[in-house]
Amino acid sequence: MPDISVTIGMQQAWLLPAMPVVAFLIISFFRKLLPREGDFLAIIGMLGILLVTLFIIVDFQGFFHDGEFHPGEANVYAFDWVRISADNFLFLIEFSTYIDAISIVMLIAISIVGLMVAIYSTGYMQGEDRYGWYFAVLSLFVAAMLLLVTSGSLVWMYLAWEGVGLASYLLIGHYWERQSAAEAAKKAFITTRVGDVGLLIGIILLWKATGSFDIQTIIAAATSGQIGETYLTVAMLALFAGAVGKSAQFPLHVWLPDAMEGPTPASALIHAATMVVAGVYLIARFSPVYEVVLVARDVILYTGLLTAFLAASMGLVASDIKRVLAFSTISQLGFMFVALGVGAVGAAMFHVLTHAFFKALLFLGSGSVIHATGRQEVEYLGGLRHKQPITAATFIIGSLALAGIPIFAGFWSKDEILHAVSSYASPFVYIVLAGTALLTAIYTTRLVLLTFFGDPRDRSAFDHAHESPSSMTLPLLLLGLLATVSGFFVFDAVGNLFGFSGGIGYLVYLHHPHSFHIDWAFASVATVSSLTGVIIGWVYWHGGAERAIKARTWSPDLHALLVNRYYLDELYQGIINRVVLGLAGIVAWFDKKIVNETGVDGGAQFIGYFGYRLKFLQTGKIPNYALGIAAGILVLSVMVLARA
Amino acid sequence: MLKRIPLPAQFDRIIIGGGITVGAIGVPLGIVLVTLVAFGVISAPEMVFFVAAIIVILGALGCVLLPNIVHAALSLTATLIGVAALYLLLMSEFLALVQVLVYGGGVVLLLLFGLMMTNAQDDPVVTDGSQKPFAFLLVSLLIGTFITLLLSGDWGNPTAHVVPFELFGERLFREFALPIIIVAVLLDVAITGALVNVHTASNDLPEESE
Amino acid sequence: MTDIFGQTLNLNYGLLLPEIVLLLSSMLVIGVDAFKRQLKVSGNVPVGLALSGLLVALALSILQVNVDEDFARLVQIDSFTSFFRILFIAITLVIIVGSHEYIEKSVSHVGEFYGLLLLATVGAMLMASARELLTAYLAIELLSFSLYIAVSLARSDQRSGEASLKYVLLGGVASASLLYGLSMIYGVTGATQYHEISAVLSAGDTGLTTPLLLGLVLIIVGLGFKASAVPFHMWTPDAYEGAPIPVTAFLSATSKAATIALLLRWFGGPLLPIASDWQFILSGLAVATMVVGNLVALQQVNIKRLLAYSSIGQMGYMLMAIVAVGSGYASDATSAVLVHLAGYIITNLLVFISVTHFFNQTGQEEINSFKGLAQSNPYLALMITAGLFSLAGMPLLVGFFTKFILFQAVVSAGHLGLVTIAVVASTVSLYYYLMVIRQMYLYEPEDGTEQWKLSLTGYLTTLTLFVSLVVFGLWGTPLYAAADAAASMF
Amino acid sequence: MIPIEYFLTLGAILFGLGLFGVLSRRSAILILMAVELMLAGVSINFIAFASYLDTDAFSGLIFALFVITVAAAEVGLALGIVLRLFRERRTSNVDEASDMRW
Repeated sequence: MPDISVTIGMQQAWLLPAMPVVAFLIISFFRKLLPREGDFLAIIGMLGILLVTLFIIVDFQGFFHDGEFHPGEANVYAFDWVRISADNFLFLIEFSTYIDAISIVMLIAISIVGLMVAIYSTGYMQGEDRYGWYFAVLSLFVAAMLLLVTSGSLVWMYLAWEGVGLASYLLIGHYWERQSAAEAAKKAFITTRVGDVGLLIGIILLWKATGSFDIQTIIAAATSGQIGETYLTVAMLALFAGAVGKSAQFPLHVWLPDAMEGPTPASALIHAATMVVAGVYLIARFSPVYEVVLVARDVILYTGLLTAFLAASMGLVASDIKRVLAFSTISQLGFMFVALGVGAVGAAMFHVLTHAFFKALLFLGSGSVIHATGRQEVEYLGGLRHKQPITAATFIIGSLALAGIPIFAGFWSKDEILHAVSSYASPFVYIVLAGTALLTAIYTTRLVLLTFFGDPRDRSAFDHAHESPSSMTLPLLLLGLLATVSGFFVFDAVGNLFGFSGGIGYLVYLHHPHSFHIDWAFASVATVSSLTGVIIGWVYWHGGAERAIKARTWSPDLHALLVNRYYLDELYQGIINRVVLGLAGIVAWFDKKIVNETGVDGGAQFIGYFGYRLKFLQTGKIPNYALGIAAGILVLSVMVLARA
Repeated sequence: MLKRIPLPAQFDRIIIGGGITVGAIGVPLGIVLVTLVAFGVISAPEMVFFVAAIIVILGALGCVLLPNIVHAALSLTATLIGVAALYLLLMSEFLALVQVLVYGGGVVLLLLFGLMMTNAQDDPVVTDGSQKPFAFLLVSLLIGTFITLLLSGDWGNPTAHVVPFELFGERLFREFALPIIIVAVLLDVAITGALVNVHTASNDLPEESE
Repeated sequence: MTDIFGQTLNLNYGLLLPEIVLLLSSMLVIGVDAFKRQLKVSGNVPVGLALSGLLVALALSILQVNVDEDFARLVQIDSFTSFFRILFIAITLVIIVGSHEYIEKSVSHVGEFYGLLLLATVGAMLMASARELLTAYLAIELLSFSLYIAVSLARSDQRSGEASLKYVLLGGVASASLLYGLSMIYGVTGATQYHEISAVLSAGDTGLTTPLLLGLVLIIVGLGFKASAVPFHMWTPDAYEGAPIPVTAFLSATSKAATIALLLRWFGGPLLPIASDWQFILSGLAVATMVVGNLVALQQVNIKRLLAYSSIGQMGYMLMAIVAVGSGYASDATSAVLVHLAGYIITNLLVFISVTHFFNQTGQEEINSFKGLAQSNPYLALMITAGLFSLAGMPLLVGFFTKFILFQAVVSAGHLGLVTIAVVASTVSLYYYLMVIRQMYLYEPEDGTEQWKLSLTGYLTTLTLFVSLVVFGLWGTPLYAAADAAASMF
Repeated sequence: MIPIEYFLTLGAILFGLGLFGVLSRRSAILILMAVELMLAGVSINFIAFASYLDTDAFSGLIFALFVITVAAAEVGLALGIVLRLFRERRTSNVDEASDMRW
C-alpha cells in the first residue's frame, strides 16, 4: 500500500466535490479570459477526482480484514453547518462524509465516465456557442453528484440532489434557442420536483422520528425498531418517490426521453451513467431499512418491473437513436430497482457500474454518429460501419453488453439480477424480467442494424460522414474496453489482481458478502434469451428499411401506442392543464364570478331586486373587497359561536 | 341676507323635512317612554338611554340608507350627537365634549365640504351598490352573531362611575405621553397626505379629460 | 416619575433615540424639500438627509442591542425590538439607496415621499416594540397612514390614486374591526398592558369566554388584513400594482414584517394562554392563504401583481408558523419565523430592486416584457433569477434554508398537515416563478439586443443582497443565531 | 341603573350598520361616513367598559379619545385621496375606480 494513502484517503473525501466546484467557479467567471474557455480546467478537475477516488479505494481496502469490511470509521465528521440548540431540542445539521462500498461504486462510475465525457466534449462541442459555460455546468454537475454520493447527512444530500437537478436543467436547456429544448428542460425540472417533494417529506418524517439528519443514525434507529412500522413505511415510500422522480421510473419517467434535447455527452454523463442512478443509490443507501419495511420493498420491485417492461417496449419503436437509448436507460434502471426490490443491493450496484460504462459508451457512440451525419433518426442512417469503423465497433461492443451477451459486462450484472430475482420473488417476476431482457436484445439489435448496417438511406448525410476526431474516439475505445472487461471483476481472482480484495462481490455485497459462483443453468437461460433476441432482431431488420416500415403495418394500433409512449405524456399534460391550471382558474373564476359578479350581480339577481340594473353594473371593487372582509368576519364569528 | 350665503337651496328642505320626521317619530316614542317611566317599568336613566339609542340607530340607518348624500351626512351628525349623549350617560363629560367638538364640529363639516367639492349638484342623489340585499342579509346575521356572543358572557352587575377630570388629564399626560406624540405625528402625516394629494391633482396631472 | 397609582415610570427618552432621530430627520427632509428654492440646496439634499438619519438610527439601534428596558410601560426595548429595528432600518436604507433614481423620476413629492418612508419605519419599529395595546394600535396606524399616502405618490399614474383609495377605505374597515376586537379584549381583561392581559387570561375562566372569542376573531381579521391573509387579501394586488415600485417593496417587506412582529408579540404573549381558541382560526387562514395566493399567482401577467400574490403565499407560511407558536414551542417557532422573515426580505428586496431598475430602463412591468433580458442585461436577469429561485425555496439560496427551518419548526410543533400543504404550495410556486425566468432566458428581446447597465447604486444594492442571499443560503447559522437571540424572551 | 349589556348591544348594532354602509354604498365619502359609524360603535364599547369595569385605571377612556382623534385624521387623509380621484376621473364612485382587477 503506498504511503501517500496516509495523507489522502477517506478522510479527505470532501476534496471530491471541492475540486469541480473550484473548476466551476473559475470557468464561469473567467471563461472569457482563459484559453479554450477553460475546458482544460474541467478535465484537470476530473483527473483529480479520479486520482482521489483511487486513493480512497486503496484506503478503503485497509478496512478489509477477517473476510469482511469494517467501514464504521469511514464516517467523517467535518463541521457543524447549522447548530440550533433550543430549550427542548437540538437541531443540528452537520457536514459529514460517509464512504462505503456503495459510494465507492458510484465514485468509480462518476470519475471514469466524467473524465471520458469531459475529454469527448472537447471534440464534440468544438466551436459551439457557450462552450466554456458548458464545461462550467458539467463541473457543477459533477460536484453536486459527488456531494450526493459522499454526504453523510440527509440535508446535504438533499441539497446535492437539487443541485444535480439544477445542473441537469441547465444542460438539457443548453440549446435554449430551440423551443423543444426549453420545454424539455422545464419538463424535466418540474417532473423531478414532484418526486423531490416526496423526498423532502421523507426527510422531514425521518428527522421528526429520530431527531437527526445523519444517515447512519437514522438507519440504526429505524432498523432497531424505534420507529412505528406504518410511519416508517410511509417515510420510506416518500423517499422512494424521490428516487422515482430522479431515476425516471414509472409514472415519472416521461422527462427522460425529452431530456435528450441536451448535448449528447451531457446526456451520456447525466442521463445515463450518473444522475439517473441517484435514485438507485438512495434506495441502496437505505437498504437496511427497506429490509424492515417489506411493503415498501414490494412497491419498489413492481415499480421497477413495470418500468423495465414498458420502457423496453417503447424502445422497440422509437426512431431517434438517443431516444432508444433513453428508453433503454429507463428500462435498465427498472432492472436495478427490481434488484433492490428483492434485496439484492449488490446486484443492483454491480449493474449500476457496468451500465454506467456501456450506456455511456452507447451515448458517446451515438453522439459520434450525430456529429458525423447531423442526423439522429435511424430511418435516415444506415451503412455507417464503412465510414466510422471505430464508432461502429465500439457501439457494437456496447450493444452486446446491453443485450447481455456473455463475456460482456452487461451479461454478468444482468445475470446476477435474474439470479437474485429467481431466488427471492415469484416466477412471474422472473418471467417478465427475462422477457424484458429478450426485448432489450431485440431493440438493441434493431438499433445497431439500422444505424451501421444495410444501405445508407440518406445519401447526402452518408457522404459527408467521417470518423470523429481522436478526442472523441479515444474515450470510446477506453469505455469499450471497460464495457468488455468490467464484468470480470465479479470473479475473486480478477478482483484481487486489481486490488479489490475478494473481488467486487465483497465490495458491493455489504451485508451478505459472497463470492460469485456462476450458475450455469441460469446463465444459459439468460444467454439463450439474449441470443434469441439478437436473432429475432437480425431476421427482422436485416436488409433495410422496408422491414422497418413493415413493423408499423403489422399492428398499427400497437405501434401507435408504443410510439406515443402509452399516451402518458398527453395524460400528464392534460392533468396539468385541467387540474393545476384548472384549479388556479377556479380560484380566479371565483374571484371574478362569485365575489365580483355573483356577490354583486348574481346576489342581486338571486334576490331579484336589483336585477334590472345589471347592465349598469361595473365590477365595483371596494365594496366587493369589503364583502370579503365582512364574510370573513361572519364565518369566523359563527365558527367560534359554534365552538363555544 | 340668507340668500347670500352659498348654501345649497336644499337646506331649507332639510330643515323642514327633518323637523317633520323627528316630530312624527319622536313625539309618539317620547310619549311611550314617558308613560313607561311613569309606571315604573323603566328608570329615568334608562329612558334617556332609549331616547339616545333611538336617535343613534335612526341616524345610523339614515346615514347608510338615505339616497341623498347631504341628508345622509346630516343623519350621521344626529348619530354622533346621540353617541355624545350616551357618553354623558356613561359619566364621561369630557369625551362627550370631545365627540361633539371633533365630530359634530370638525369631521362632519369636513365630510360636507368633501361632498360639495366632489358632487357639487343641488340634489346629489346616489345609487347604491347592487350587493345591498346581500349585504343586508350578511350584516343582519353578523349583528345577530355579535349580540349573541356578547350577551352569552357573564358581565356581572357593574355600575358606571365618574372619572375625575384632573385624574384623567394626569394619567393621559403622564403615562400616555408617547401615544400623544405618536398621534401628533399621525396628524402631521394625515395633513401631509391630504396636501400632496390635492397638490398632485392640481399640478402634476396632464389636462383633464373634459 | 410616578404614575397616578404611585408606581414608578421609566421615562428614559434615550431608549427611543432611534425613533426620535428618524422622526426628526423625516421632518427635516420634508421641510428642506418644501423650501428647496429658498434655501438654494441641490436635489440630493433630501435623500442625503434621509440616509444620514437612517444611518444614525441604525448605529443607535445597534448600540442598544443588549438593552432590556421599558419606556413608561408602553414600549419594551429588548432583543426582539432590536432585531426588528435593525431589520426595518436596513430595509428602508436598501430601498432608498437601491431605487433613488426611480423615486426622483417617477414619484411626485420626493421630499414627502422620503419623509413618509421614514415615518412608516418609525411606525413599524413601534409595532415591534409596543407592550401596550393603545401604543400598538397607534403604531399600526402610523405605519398604515404613511403607506396610504406613499401608495398614492406615483407620478401621473391614475392607478396610484385608485390603489390608495382602495387601501385607505378597506384599511379603515380593517382597523375598525381591529379596534372592536381590542375593545373586547380590554373589556374582558380590564387591561391594556400585555403582561396584565396575559395574567388575567392565564388565571382561568373569566365567565366571558364568548366576548373574548369575538374579540379574538376581530383582532385576527384586522391583522389578517394587514398581513394579506385570505380572504382579507383583496386589496393587496391592487395596492401593489398601483403603488410606486419602492413602495410596493416596502409594503411587501416592512409592512408585512411589522405585522408579523405584532402577531408574534400578541399571540406569543398576552394571547398565548388561550392558544387553543385561535389556533384553528389561524390554521384555516394559513391554509387558505397559501393555497389561494399561490394558485392565483399562476394567472398573473403583471410582475407586481405576481409578486403580490407570491407575498400572500409567503404570508401563509408565516401564519402557519404562528400556529406553531401556540403549540408550546413559542421560542423555537418564533426564531424560525424570524429567520424566514429575514431571508424572505433579503430575497424580496433583491427581486423588487431589480424590477425597479428594469422599470427605469424600459418603463414596462408586464411579465412578457422581460423577454430576452438574459441578453440585454444578463446581470439583472441573474439577479432576478436568483431571487425568484430563492422565493421558490431552491437549495443553496437563503430561501431554502429559511423555509426549511420554518417547516421543521412547524413539524416539530406537530402540524404535519399544514406543512404538507405548504410544501405542495411551494412546489406550485416554482411554476409561476419559472414563467418569469423563462421569459428572460428563452426568448429573444423584442426591441433588439441592446445591452444596458445599471447605475452604481443599483449594482451596489443588488450585489449586496445577492451575496447575502448566497452566503446565508450556504451558511445560515449567523442568521439563526440573531433570530434565536431575538426570540429568547418568548 | 342601565345594564352594561345595553351599551354593548348598541355598539354592536352601530358597528354592523357601519359595515352595511361600507358594503352597500358606492360613494367614497359615504363609505367613509360608514367607517365613522363603525368607529363610533367601538368608542361606545371602550367607554362603557372603562366606566363600568375599569374605573380605577380607565384606560378605555383614553383609548376612546385616541380613537376619535385617529378617526378624524383618517377622514382628512381619505378625503384628500377622494378629492384627487375626483379630479382625475370626475367621480367619487368607487365602482368606477376599478381599472385594476384580477
